[in-house]
This record gives sequence, C-alpha cells and structure tokens, in this order.
Amino acid sequence: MARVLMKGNEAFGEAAIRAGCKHFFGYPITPQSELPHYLAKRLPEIGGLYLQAESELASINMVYGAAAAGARVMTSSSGPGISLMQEGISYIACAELPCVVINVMRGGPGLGNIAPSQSDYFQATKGGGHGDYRMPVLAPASVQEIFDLIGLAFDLAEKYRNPVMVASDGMLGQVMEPVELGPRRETPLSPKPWATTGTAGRKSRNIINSLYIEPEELEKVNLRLQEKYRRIEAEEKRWEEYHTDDAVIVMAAFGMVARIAKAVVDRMRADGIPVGLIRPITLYPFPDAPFLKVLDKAETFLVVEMNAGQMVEDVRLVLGNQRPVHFYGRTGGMLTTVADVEARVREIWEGLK
Amino acid sequence: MARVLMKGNEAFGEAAIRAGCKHFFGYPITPQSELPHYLAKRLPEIGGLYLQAESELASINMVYGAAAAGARVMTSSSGPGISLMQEGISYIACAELPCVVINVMRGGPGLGNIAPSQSDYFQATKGGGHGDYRMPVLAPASVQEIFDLIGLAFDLAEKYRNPVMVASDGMLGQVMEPVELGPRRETPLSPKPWATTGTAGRKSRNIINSLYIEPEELEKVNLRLQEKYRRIEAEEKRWEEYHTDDAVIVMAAFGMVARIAKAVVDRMRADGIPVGLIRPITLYPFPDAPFLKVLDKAETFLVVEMNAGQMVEDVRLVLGNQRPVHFYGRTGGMLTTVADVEARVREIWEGLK
Amino acid sequence: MLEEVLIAGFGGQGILSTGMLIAYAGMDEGLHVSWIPSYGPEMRGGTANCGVTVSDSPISSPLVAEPTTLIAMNQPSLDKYESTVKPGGLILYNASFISRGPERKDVRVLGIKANEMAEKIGNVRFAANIILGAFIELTGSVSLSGASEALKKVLPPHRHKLIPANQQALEEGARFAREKTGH
Amino acid sequence: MLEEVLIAGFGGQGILSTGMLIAYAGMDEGLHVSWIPSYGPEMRGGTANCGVTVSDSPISSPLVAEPTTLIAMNQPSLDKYESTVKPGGLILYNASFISRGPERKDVRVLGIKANEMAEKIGNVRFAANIILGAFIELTGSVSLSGASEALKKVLPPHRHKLIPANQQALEEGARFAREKTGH
Amino acid sequence: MPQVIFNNDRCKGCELCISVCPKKIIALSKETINVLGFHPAGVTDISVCTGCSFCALICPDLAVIVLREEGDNGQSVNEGE
Amino acid sequence: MPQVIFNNDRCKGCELCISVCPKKIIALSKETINVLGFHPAGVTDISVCTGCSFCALICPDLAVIVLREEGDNGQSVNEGE
Amino acid sequence: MAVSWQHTEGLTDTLFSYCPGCTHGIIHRLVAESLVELGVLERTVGICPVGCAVFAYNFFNCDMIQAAHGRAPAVATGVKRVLPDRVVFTYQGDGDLAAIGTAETVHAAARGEKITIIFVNNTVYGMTGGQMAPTTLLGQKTTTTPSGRNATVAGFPIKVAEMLAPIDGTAYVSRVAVNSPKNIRLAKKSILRAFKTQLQGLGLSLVEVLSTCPTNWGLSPPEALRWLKENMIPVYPLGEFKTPEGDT
Amino acid sequence: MAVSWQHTEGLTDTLFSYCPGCTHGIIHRLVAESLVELGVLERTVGICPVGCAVFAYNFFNCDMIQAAHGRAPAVATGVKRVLPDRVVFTYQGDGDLAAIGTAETVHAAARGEKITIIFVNNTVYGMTGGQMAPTTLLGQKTTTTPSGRNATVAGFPIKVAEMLAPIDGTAYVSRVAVNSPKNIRLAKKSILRAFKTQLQGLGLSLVEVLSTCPTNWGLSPPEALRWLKENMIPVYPLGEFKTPEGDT
Ligand SMILES: Cc1ncc(C[n+]2csc(CCOP(=O)(O)OP(=O)(O)O)c2C)c(N)n1
Ligand SMILES: Cc1ncc(C[n+]2csc(CCOP(=O)(O)OP(=O)(O)O)c2C)c(N)n1
Ligand code: SF4
Ligand code: SF4
Ligand code: SF4
Ligand code: SF4
Ligand code: SF4
Ligand code: SF4
Ligand SMILES: [Mg+2]
Ligand SMILES: [Mg+2]
Repeated sequence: MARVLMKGNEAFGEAAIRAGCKHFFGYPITPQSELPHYLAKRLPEIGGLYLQAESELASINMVYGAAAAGARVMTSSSGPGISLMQEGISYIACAELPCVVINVMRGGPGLGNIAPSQSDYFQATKGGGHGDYRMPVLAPASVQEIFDLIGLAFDLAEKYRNPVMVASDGMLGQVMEPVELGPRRETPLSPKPWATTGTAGRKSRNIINSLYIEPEELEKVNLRLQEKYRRIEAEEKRWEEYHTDDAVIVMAAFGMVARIAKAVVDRMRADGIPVGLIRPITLYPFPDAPFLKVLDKAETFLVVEMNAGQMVEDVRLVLGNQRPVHFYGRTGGMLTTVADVEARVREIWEGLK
Repeated sequence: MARVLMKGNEAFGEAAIRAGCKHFFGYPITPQSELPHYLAKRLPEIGGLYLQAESELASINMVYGAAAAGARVMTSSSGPGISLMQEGISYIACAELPCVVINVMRGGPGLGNIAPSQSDYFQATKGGGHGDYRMPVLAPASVQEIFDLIGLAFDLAEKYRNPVMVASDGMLGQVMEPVELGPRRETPLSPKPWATTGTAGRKSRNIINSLYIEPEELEKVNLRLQEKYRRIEAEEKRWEEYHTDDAVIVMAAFGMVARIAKAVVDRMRADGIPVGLIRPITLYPFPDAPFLKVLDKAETFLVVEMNAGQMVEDVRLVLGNQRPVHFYGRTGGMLTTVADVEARVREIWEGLK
Repeated sequence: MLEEVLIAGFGGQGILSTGMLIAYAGMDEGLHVSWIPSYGPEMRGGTANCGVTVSDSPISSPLVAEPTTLIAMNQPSLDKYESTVKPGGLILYNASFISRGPERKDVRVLGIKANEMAEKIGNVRFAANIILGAFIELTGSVSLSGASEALKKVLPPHRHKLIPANQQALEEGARFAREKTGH
Repeated sequence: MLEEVLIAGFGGQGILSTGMLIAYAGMDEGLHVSWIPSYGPEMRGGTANCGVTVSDSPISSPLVAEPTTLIAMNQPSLDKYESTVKPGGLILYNASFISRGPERKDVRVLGIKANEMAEKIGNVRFAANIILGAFIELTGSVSLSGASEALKKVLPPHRHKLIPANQQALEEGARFAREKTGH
Repeated sequence: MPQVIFNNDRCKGCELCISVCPKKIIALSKETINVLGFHPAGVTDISVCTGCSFCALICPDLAVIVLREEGDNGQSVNEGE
Repeated sequence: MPQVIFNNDRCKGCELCISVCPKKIIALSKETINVLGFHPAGVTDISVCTGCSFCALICPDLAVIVLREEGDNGQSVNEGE
Repeated sequence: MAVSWQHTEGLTDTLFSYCPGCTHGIIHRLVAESLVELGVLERTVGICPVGCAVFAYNFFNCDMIQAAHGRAPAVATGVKRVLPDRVVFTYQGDGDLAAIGTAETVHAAARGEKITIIFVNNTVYGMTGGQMAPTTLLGQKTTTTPSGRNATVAGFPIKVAEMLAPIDGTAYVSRVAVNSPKNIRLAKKSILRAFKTQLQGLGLSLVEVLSTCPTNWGLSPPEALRWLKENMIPVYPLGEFKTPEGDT
Repeated sequence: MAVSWQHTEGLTDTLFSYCPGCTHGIIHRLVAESLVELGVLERTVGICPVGCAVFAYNFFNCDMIQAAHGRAPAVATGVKRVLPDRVVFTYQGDGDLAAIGTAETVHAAARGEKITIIFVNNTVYGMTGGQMAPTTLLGQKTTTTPSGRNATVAGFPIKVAEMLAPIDGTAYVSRVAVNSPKNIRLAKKSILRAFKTQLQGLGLSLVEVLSTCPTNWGLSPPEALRWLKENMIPVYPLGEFKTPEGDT
C-alpha cells in the first residue's frame, strides 16, 4: 500500500472520499481550511460536489437537506463555526439524519485564536444545542487514525441515523504524517428508504421532520432517541489502553494530547514508575470500562487535556469518589509538553509514596 | 405593596425594567413572545428601547454591542433561538460583557414543540458554545421569584462582567400568578469605566475584544476567566431546602418542577415518610453543600426533571457513588405530575425497607 | 380547598378572560391562584382553553390535567376533556352549542343554554359569564362579588361600560344553577 | 534517534518545502516523521516557519518547541528562536541575511552565505536547499539521496526541471559543511 | 345549470366565498354547526348561479366544488377583481 | 523643492510608491534590510520631484511623508490615475 | 358536466391547520395544482418553513422536509445539489424568508439555485402571534409595534421581489396576490411559470404572494382581503420583476 | 514647508499587520483622516470584523469593538441605539459583510441605522487563505475555486452597493477604489460624505471600497492594482449609487 505524507486536514477530506462521501458543504475557517481546499479540488474530480456555503448556518442546513435526500454528506469547521451549527445539529439529531461534522478545535472562547485546543469537549459531548440529544464524538490521534475514524463516523451515522462529530485539534489538522492509504471503499452505501427523493416508485410519502406538536408524540420521539443513545452507549465505546494493566497512576487523554501522554508513560516506565494511559477514542459514548477495569491496581488518575478540564467530569462520573482524579491542562493554544506532564506525574507519584 | 396577577413572561419584562434595564433586543419565539410584546409596549414608556432583531444571531450581537456601550441589556428566546446565540454568548463571555439572556425552555430537540421543558440544562450550564466559559444560570420557580432573580441576574452580570442566563420553562412563562411588586430600583447602576463610549474625557482607548492571537495571552485570559468562575462557584451558589433535615429520601428539582416535588414532599410527610427536597436556584454554580449536608440521614436521592436526565449528572458529580441517585423525568413537554413523582418516591421507599 | 378548573371552547368565546375572572377573584380573597392558557398553534384551529387553580395552599403545578370542574363551551371541548374530570367533580357545558351532553355518571353535570340566556341580556358575548355564575354558585370556590369586582381588571377600559351587563350575566347564571340543582 | 528541526524565515524562502524534503526523506527511510507549519495570520507579517521531527520511535508531539536543530533564514527568526535550541544542538543560519550571528556557546553553529552560493548555481531560490544540504551533512538524520529523491514529491510538476539544480544545491551545502567543520 | 357543492366538513365559515360571489347567493347556515364548530356556507339560490367558480377559487379550505356544462368557462380571467 | 521622507522602519518594500511616481524616482534600496526584513524604498533623485504626493497617497503603511512649499498643491485630484 | 374546480391530487385530504379565511390555503392549492399540471408531483421535494406553514408537510402530497426557521433555501440547496433532476421548492413566510433567512435567500439567489421559492408575505409573524415582520407596513400595528411601525425605531419594509430581481442568479421573480378571483388566476400563472423556469434549469425562481392574516390583523377574512388590496398592493406592487426573457 | 501627507492622529503608531502592498492600509488611513477632519474621533466607536482587518482595534485611535464574523452591523446597532450621539462605524470585508453577515447588513440598512459601513471588497477571503468570496469574479481562481469560479456550481458575484442602494433606510451608498492616487482622493471624499450622512442622522451610509489582496491573488502589489482596475472595476463600477439628495 502506498505510504504518503499527508496533512491532517487533507486526510479528513481524502478519508471522506474513500468512505463514499461525495457531498461537502462548508465555510472556511482556520485551522481547518486545507480541508475545503482539498475537497474543492478533489470532489469535482470524482464527480462529487464541493459547495462553499455563505455561513456555517447555511452549511449545516445544506447538510440537513443533502442528508434528507439520501447523500453521504459532511461539513467541517472550528469552534465559532461549530457554535453556529448548534441549532442545525439539534434538528439533524431529532430528524435522525446521518451526517458527519468535523471540528478542528481552536482556542476559545470567543474569537480566541487559531492555536490547537480541545475546549469544545462539552459542546460536542453534552449537546451544545437545545434538547436532549447526543451524537457520537470520535477523536483521532494521528493522521493515519483519521482514515479509520472518518470511515467509522459515516458508518455510525448511517447505522444509527444520527449526526456524528469527529473532534480534532488544530495541531492534528495541520500536521503532515505518513499514512498508508487503503483502497477506496467499494461497498454500496446502505439503502435509505426514508430519504426524501420524490415519491416515484414508492407507495407513501417520506417526510423529514423534527416537529411534534403533541407532547405525547414528542416524548415518544425522545424515548426512541434515548433508547438509541443507550444502544450507542452499549455498543460503540472505543478506547485504547496503554500499559494500564499494572499502572498505579493512570492517565486519561484524547487526541494528540494522548500521544504526549504516551511519551510520558514511556519515560516513567523507563524509570520504573508504573504509569498507564487510557485514550478514549469515542468521547461520547464515554468509555467507562477501561477505568473500572484498572481499579484494583490504579491508585490515582490524571486527566490531561488542552482545556480547563472538561473530560475530567466524565472521568469523575465513571469513578465516583473511588479514586482521586487529578487534572493537568493548558488553554488558549498553549501546549501540554511531555516535560510538563511528566513533572505533574512525578509530583503525584511522590504524593503516593 | 400592590398585589397583581402577572404572567411569567410579562414578569420577566417588568422585572428587567425594575432592575434598570432599558434596552432589549430580541426575536419572537413561542413560548416567550409575551415578553417582547410587553417590553415593546413598556420600554418606550420609560424612555427605553425595544428593538426586534432580524434573528437571534442579530439579537445576541446587538446585546454584545449595547453591553459594550455600557447599557444594562437583555435578550430572551427559547431552545432553537438560544442555540443560535451560542457563538455570541461565547464571545460575550470572553469579552467579559455583562448581560442577561432568558431561555423560556420548550420541547426539543430540533423544532420539537412549544410545550414546557427543561432540556436545555446542559447547554446552559456546561457551555453550549465553544471554549472554556461558564455563565451563572438562575432558575426561578414562580412568577414572584422571577422578580428576585432577574434583579440578581443583572447584579451578577455586572459584578462578574459575565453573561447570566435565566432559565425558565414554558409553563412559568405562560402562567399568571399573584406577585407583589417592590419599588423600582433607584440605585445608580455600577460605573463601567471599560465601556466603549468614545474616548472623550478619558486618557486611553477602550477596546472590547475576544481575540488573543498569542497562545500565552489567550491562556492568561482563560486563567483569569477560570479564576472568576471559581469565585462564582465559591460565592454565588443558591438553593432552597425543603424538609431536608431528617429526610431519608432527598429529591432534587429546579424551576416549576420543584413545586411539584414540594407537593410530593408534603404528601409523603402526611404519610410519615421522611422525604425532602433540594431546589437548586443556581444551576451553575451548582449547589453542592445542601447535598453533602444531608448525607448522614439521606439514604437515597431522586432527581426529577422535565428532560432525559441532565441535572442528574451534576448531582452525581457531587455525590460520587456515596448514595444511589435515581432519576424521574418526562420529555417533549409531557408534565411530571404530583401523582407520578409520588409513585416513584413510594417505589424507592419500598426498596429501602 | 383546591379547585382546578379547565375552561375550553372556541377562540372568541371569552374563555381566557373568564378564567382570569376566577383567578382575580381568588387572589383578592387571599387565596393562592394560578391561570395558564393553552398556547401555540392550536390557536390556529380556533380553539382556546385555560386552566385556573384556586387553593388555600401554595400551588404546585398550574397545569390542570385532571380538573375538578370542566367548563366546556363547545362540543369538541366536551368530547376531548370529559374523561379527564376528577370523580366527584363538576361539568358545566354550554348547551347552546352542545347537543351531545356528557356521559359520565360519577360527576355533577349541568348544561346551560347560555347563548340564549346571554342574548336576552343583550349579547351572546355574555354567555361565558353566565356559566361562570353557575360555576361560582355550585362550587363556592370564589365569591360572586369577587368575580364582579374582577371585571374591572380583566375587561379593557373601553369595555367597562359593559360591566353591569356582565354582572347581570353572572347573577343569572348563579340563579339558574341554584334553581336547576336546588343548591 | 530524535531530530527536531525548526526552520524559520520569510515567506517565499522555501521554508515549508525544505521542511517537507526532510520529512519525505525520513519517511522513505522508514523513520517516523512529522511536519507542521506555523499557521494563521502570522503569515500576514511575511514570516513562515515549520517544525520537522524525524525519529526512530513514534512521535508524541509534532510541535517543535525545543529544536535539536534551528535553521534560521533571517535575522528575526534567529533572534526569536536562538534561545529555544536544545543544548548540544545545532544552529544553521543564512549569513546572507543575518549579520548578527548566534551567541549561544552550548550549541554547534554554522553560518552560510546561502544566497551568494545559490546565485552561483543560478537562482537565490536554491538558498534553502544549500542549508538543507549542510543540515544533512551535519546531523545525518536523513540521507542526501533521500532528500534528492523527495524533490520529485515536493516540487510541483512544472518545477521538476529544476530538480538537478536543487540537487546541486544540496550537495554544495553538504560539501560546504564538510569543509567548514571538518566533519 | 351549474352545480356548486360545499363540503360542509371542511368549511370554516370564513365568508370569503360569500364576499366574492357576484350573485350574492352564498350564505352561512346559521342553524348548522359542523364538526369543526363553524356555521358552514351554502348556496341559497342556485338558479342564478353563473358557474363563475369564484367561490371555489377563493375558498382557502377546498370546501367548494363547482360543476358546470362543458364549454362553459364561466367568467374570464380578467373578471372577478 | 519638495521633501519626501521615507520612514524606513515602516516600509514593507511593496513598490506601490514606485509604481505611481510620475517621475520614476523611487527605488528599493537593495543593500539595506530594515527591521521588518524588507528592502525599504527611497528617492533616487529628489531634484525632479514634483511634490505630487502620489507616493504618500498610495503608501499603505504610512511610510511616506511629503513636504512641499505652501500653496503648492502638487497635481490635482483628477490626475494620478 | 365538467368539474371545473376540484380537489387536486397535489394535496392530501388533511384539513389545513390555518385559521378560517387565511389565504395560505389558497396558495397551497395553487402550488399543488401547478405541480400536478406539470406532471412533476412524484419527483418533487418540498421544504416547509417555520411559520404557520410549518405543517405543510401534512398537506402537500409529495415528499416533504421541515426546515429550521429561515434555512429552507439552504436545505433546498442541499436537496437539489444531491438530486438535480428533482423539482425542489420552498414555501416560506416573510419572517422566515426576509428576516432570519435573509442570508440564505440572497445566497440561494446569487448561486442561481435551480429551486422555486413560494414567498408568502402577510406583513406579520402569523404563527407566533402577530409580531412585526420585515414586511410590516409603516404605521401598521402589531404586537411588537403597538403604536404602529415607526421607521425611526423599527426601520422600513423590505421589498423582497425588488431586492432579489437584480441579483444575477435569479431567473424569474414576480409578485402576485390572492385577494380576488382574478388575482388568484394570475398568481397561478405566475407559480406555474416559476416551476417551468426551474424545469428549464434557468436559475432561481421566486413568487412573492401577498396573503392575509385575518387573525393577527384583527379583521374578518373578507375585510382582510380588502386591507390587502388597499394597503399592501400600493407598497408591494404586483408584477413580474424578472423573467427569463429579461427584466420587465 | 507644509506637510501635505502626514501620519494622522486618527491612527495609532502601531504597524499595520497587513501584507506588503495590501490596500487595507490605505483605507484605514482614509477612514481615520475623515474622523479627524470631522472632529469626531473622540466620540467615535469603531467595530472591526473577522477578516484581515480583525486587528483594526490596534490601529484606529478610538474606542473599538471586535465583533463576531459578519455581525458587525448588529453590534454597531447595539452601540448606536445606546449611544445615539456617538459616531459608529464598521469596517468589514466581503466575506464578513456579504457572506455570513448578509442578514445583518441588509437589516441594518432596512432599519436605517445611523451608522457608517466601510466595506472592503477584495474578492477573496484574505485572512483564511484566499478562498472564494461572494464577490469573487467569474473565472477567478481561488483556493476553493481551483479551476476558476464557475457560476453553475458557485454562483454569481454579489454587487453589494447595487443591492443595498434601493433599500429604504440607506441614505448614502457608493463604490470607490484605492488603486490610484486619483481614486484614493475620490475614495476619501466619499468616506467623508458617508460620515457626514451619519452625523446628519439621515440613515445608513455605506462605502464599498475595491481593494487588493496581492498575497492571495498571487500578484505583486503593483500588479494587484492593475488587476483591480482591469478586472474588478468593469464588474463593480465606481460611483455614488444613492445620495441623501436622491439616487444617482
Ligand atoms: C430559530 C427560531 N426562531 C424563532 C422561532 C419562532 N418562530 C416560529 S414561526 C416564526 C415567524 C413566522 O412568521 P412568518 O415567517 O412570517 O410566517 P407566517 O406564520 O406569517 O406564515 C417565528 C419567529 C423559531 N421557531 N425558531
Ligand atoms: C463564525 C466564523 N466563521 C469563519 C471564520 C473564519 N474566518 C475568519 S476571517 C474570514 C473571512 C475573511 O474574509 P473577508 O471578510 O473578505 O476579509 P479579508 O480578510 O478579505 O479582508 C473567515 C471565513 C470565523 N472566524 N468565524
Ligand atoms: S359559481 Fe359564482 S355565482 Fe355560483 S355560487 Fe360560486 S361564486 Fe356564486
Ligand atoms: S370560503 Fe370555503 S371555508 Fe370559507 S365559508 Fe366559503 S366554503 Fe366555507
Ligand atoms: S511626490 Fe510625486 S514625484 Fe515626488 S517622489 Fe512622490 S510620487 Fe514621485
Ligand atoms: S508604498 Fe510605502 S511600504 Fe510600499 S514600498 Fe513605498 S514606502 Fe515602502
Ligand atoms: S395566524 Fe395568520 S397566517 Fe397564521 S394561519 Fe392564522 S390567519 Fe393564517
Ligand atoms: S491576505 Fe490579502 S487582504 Fe489580507 S493582509 Fe494580506 S494582502 Fe491584505
Ligand atoms: Mg408572515
Ligand atoms: Mg475579502
């Protein structure tokens, strides 16, 4: 298989194409602009459509329309633009349309800056829009993994008829790394008998809708959605464990930060200190199993994030007060470095002794 | 003092006027429309301004401008409209401008319906917009309390230079109840030396901004914001306790639902079953103290919400796994009734024996 | 005392303001009261309803799911809500519009040809108040004088000249109920 | 082996593509590599820089905060990043643009009048590759032939005719470094 | 003679048909109340009906159907203002 | 004679002044590199300068000031296209 | 005997949710008849707005999508770009199209999306209780302009057809009214023409339809027709503002 | 000797963050000079956009607010309604004003907000790397129209001045360019006029300024001036489209 050097943002685009996505609607924003640039070039080559919308609001609603029409469709943005999509995402969740939304996170809040960040975790996982909805959130940690997770994202989206977010940080969007490109997916896309494509050849009308004026009906919809979320929680948790078996200190980190944490694990283990790492690959559903599994050895946990401590709430929800949960994070695009995390781990280790 | 019958939505408006708010920007949406109707009439009478914006996006950004110019300013909407404000709220939080945003919650997700709901709890308390920001969220439970909390909302907004949300449900917006009207606030509003009012009479320029292109700077801003949030958490938690002293089962509920829970407490106590209620008045910062205080007697907790279980996460974060936390909720505008909650409490009580 | 009234009918029949009269009267008598309308696009269909609660203790939920009294001003409203009334409760209905009366046996029932009675006073508009008078007579949850007083607050100023006629309607309704039920 | 290179200078000096040459060469030699540009409105000021990591184990963070090698193509870049270089590391700078050389004593330092050398080959554009040649010579982190090969991938097709000249630049740079340092 | 059929169950008693009928032969039936709670419209004197179909054209609720002789197109487009 | 003062530290060497000077008397100094890293612009032969101020008008970076005799308004608005 | 006016198969049997005498119902019928006459009903996808027509998915007898408030043109764009051979239309009120949806409208127009927009101008936000719309007339009383719309505070009415006609990308732009049998017939012609423009792939077609809101205007339905004629048409003149053959 | 062209006190000493030869700098100077000449600098509040001019708060020597992308007219509305006697202006790019901010722009215009909009049309999204803007010319290559803007896919350029001039509520609408000394002088006059219109309380004033983006156009700054003249002006003709005295 070809090994090529590829930028994260371009990988999102190429991975989508390989996953059978032929329609992209988006609005430029740093640090994800290479993604639209790439697709503006590539999609027409394969008979697909790149359309630059007038705003993120328009993008997400074009996605709504395209998904309703049965297409595999994607959009992408960063912090401020994703905020503008919240109403649309809530609609898509309620209308149960499959689509993929990429957030290449940057420093917030407000205009913030364009440096890497992970501070949209809550927005992604708890529902930044109104109402009781959830969407799977996948967090790749390397350009190679982007290919795996974009494919998975589309599959989950269609399996569950739900929007799926892929959350990256600006660093992963910008970095070039070697990737092995698998073959383009040839499997036919799943049939969508519910799509609004015109009634021709069908007995009944299809309607895509999120309005249920009668509370009884809307509650039924919500119960169905909640049942779906429980199914997603039961079946779709994904994570990576790194030296957690005998770890006394277990770190938790996602995305690029997890790679830094891994380097810290290696360094500590080189010094004989039993440190491990749990890397949630799905941020929602949040993987609880690996945390519960390590409880016989693990004495303490350290969550490392590029934000003010958001995933730490999910870790605490899993662990209750069975173990202390520490946090180390940097914000505003400041980077967690191996040295800094290591120092924090050593400090915790000293405290344990 | 005059006792008058007043609609919740009108009370929001009158309370704002009494709190010295003279500027309102908004866009109509059910079930809060009586609020703009009321202010469209009343504000011009007191020399204030009601301006109907072209959208919620415009509303929140007009609020941003008006707050930057030093005004006490408010907007109001419901679910879908509040989702559209998420980018703006994130900007306001980062630029540290005081303002009040009212969400008269309706059934979601998507267009949902216009029946009462509490399903925007996560969006309000965890930050539906991008980046690490928080805003105080106040939840009145009666038309009378709207007056208290709107005043408090403006005070907190200016004290902390932060947006403050008042979260109600459609039922409270629509109901008419007797209220006692206090005098209109005569205290001068706090000075705002930072406001962009033109440099005349000032040595230096004022700038309202949320862009900090250097990560070092943006991190400083975030640290300052986080420090402020810790202060808010230390100083501004508010709640009501109802028969919690000797309660074995402690319920938690906010807004109108808390009144239903109270009725359940009364009914249970009439039967000699020791049930109590904690009513968070601030949803953020979430009041942990009353929960921790009751732990010697309380054996189990029941959270009642008009959503799929959102505040329940905050209760679990407080309690860890020290006690079971049950949940009872209805969605889509279906109402939690006294009878249903009572049944659930009895069931839990049976389980305890 | 807990009286939960559901008033339902066409828009334009004075449903909402009739409910307010009860609420105001209750408030002025020092009771806890609440009033809540149905809202939203149901209005489009031309129907309107509201729930009024009058109680001597604080009101937990203002929504009236199981009324102690149903005042039905048209057939669809009666059909829709008849079954929700609490056993032992009361159903008042406008017999001018409703040919098929309620079937429940476990509630008190009174049909009033309110339109005809109202026309006698001078205008069908007073129909709702005739039924309100009957409600007050039969439940005693608020006083007739309280409701009469409340007219000033509920009617817009340009309708204040109609207050005497409205008061007459209340009294006619009360009298009718008294006579009809030997109350 | 872990080589973390920071390349910084003006936009238009070939900063980004020089970095890519290292990354491609490393990749083809089976090493772990990453390349990351600075991005955003700093571009507006006309500066550009990128970080390249070449390693025999997986790369944790692609950002190069403490480079083992700094390649500074102009004075502001040298001034800004000199202090970040790891002790024992290497600073290569384009002496055609930089009059005030580095002051660090704990790193290896080599100034190259790359523009002049490049002009001899035919175009100042080759300056960055001259310095790249020196880098390869002095660190051995990738091979000269690997970088030469990589030119095909990094240069757009319409510039492929310049590959020989670029290769010459790499070699000149390597030779210069060899001679200058007795490497 | 044209036939004008009112679908009582759809009529909302809005009187738009009444307002456009050139012959003023439509009225609400004050006695009847339909399922929707409205007094439905009906023709009082079909004998003068021109078959112009204005009533059907303006009815917002698809409650009117006009049947007329083949070839008779009622009034022309430019009428009925 | 007019004076044309270039602020070297602000100049970005964009050559816009060069492109509009009717006398073609502005050039970048190939030898100097300013703090910003650019070759700054300067006048080669002030003696033929008309004081038209086109250079200052077009300079996007406020790097040029033109001083001229009172009353001399340089070229008129309609010139300098 | 021939049935001259008949229930069209372009509509379902479901009773309209509109208030008595609201002309939304007439417009629905004209759109549905047009789709049937053009023989495209079963390859049509309609988009309903948020507004009183939010329930239009219950009425149009074709595949339907309910869109977020103001975003129908973006949703329609998504559909049409995926299914270029389908007929795609949006049905939007003045709040939906000319307030919150301004950007989506203008840009669908500028892109020349091959869709048809039925734009129902009734000068108010009907569904939410009669608030001021961008199209509210100066001096008109609404629930949010209780003393009448005052331009100094609340600005001027927006003339949508006039604003969109000059935009490259629109192919057919007209304004019609449904206040009289004659105007209804003309409206039908215009709507047909709009859909034909779409079928010919010429660009965006938009028909602005002046419509009544008796409920929020506080008028009887016949009075509302008169009010439309006397107050709206002078401000919003009827006619074709752009045709594929050239501006008129 | 008289200083004929001088650093204005309307600008700070901070070096512009713009690329070499980018004409944003010229426009800044003209706006600043106008505020000084009108004597209103210290009662002015400026709103910067998201775009290359996002840092304008560092440059204009008055109180400044940084607004969310496209929302500057809404922010300006908030300021002006609270402080009606201040001078309020926005400075916005074509992406900011004519794409994401379309609704805010049209509605500030329709409301006749007494603000001044300086609209910088450089046919691309400068700051984010040269993507297509609503104003990108047909055939123009950008990073998101790599084979040139094709109307069938990406639509037609939007002519902002022409679109806004007919809207009731705008009082002064013009288009100028800063590609030559002569045009710069005319631009200055127009900007002055726009601010005067605001001071007279007549309604919204907007000056569309054709500007260059040498970086993303891939041209040298002098080439960029020429490109502007030869390619932009024919599509975006200069002139006053509306004046307080009447449309021109
Ligand atoms: C984001 C959002 N904002 C506001 C609303 C509330 N809302 C529903 S319909 C409507 C306006 C409807 O007016 P119009 O578009 O003119 O349609 P009409 O009802 O008059 O036909 C509004 C503001 C909403 N549903 N979503
Ligand atoms: C909500 C949001 N979407 C997108 C962006 C990214 N963004 C920043 S500037 C810009 C466009 C700038 O173009 P323009 O307005 O033409 O200004 P110019 O840089 O050309 O002067 C965009 C899309 C953002 N910051 N916020
Ligand atoms: S067809 Fe014409 S004349 Fe006959 S009832 Fe209808 S409107 Fe009247
Ligand atoms: S127009 Fe139709 S709905 Fe209205 S009264 Fe006539 S038949 Fe009935
Ligand atoms: S003032 Fe005129 S002639 Fe003199 S240098 Fe400047 S542009 Fe040239
Ligand atoms: S126009 Fe200004 S910045 Fe450009 S070269 Fe001339 S002096 Fe320098
Ligand atoms: S509210 Fe107005 S627009 Fe809506 S259905 Fe009723 S009359 Fe029609
Ligand atoms: S990117 Fe373009 S618009 Fe932005 S500063 Fe550079 S030249 Fe100017
Ligand atoms: Mg409307
Ligand atoms: Mg631009």
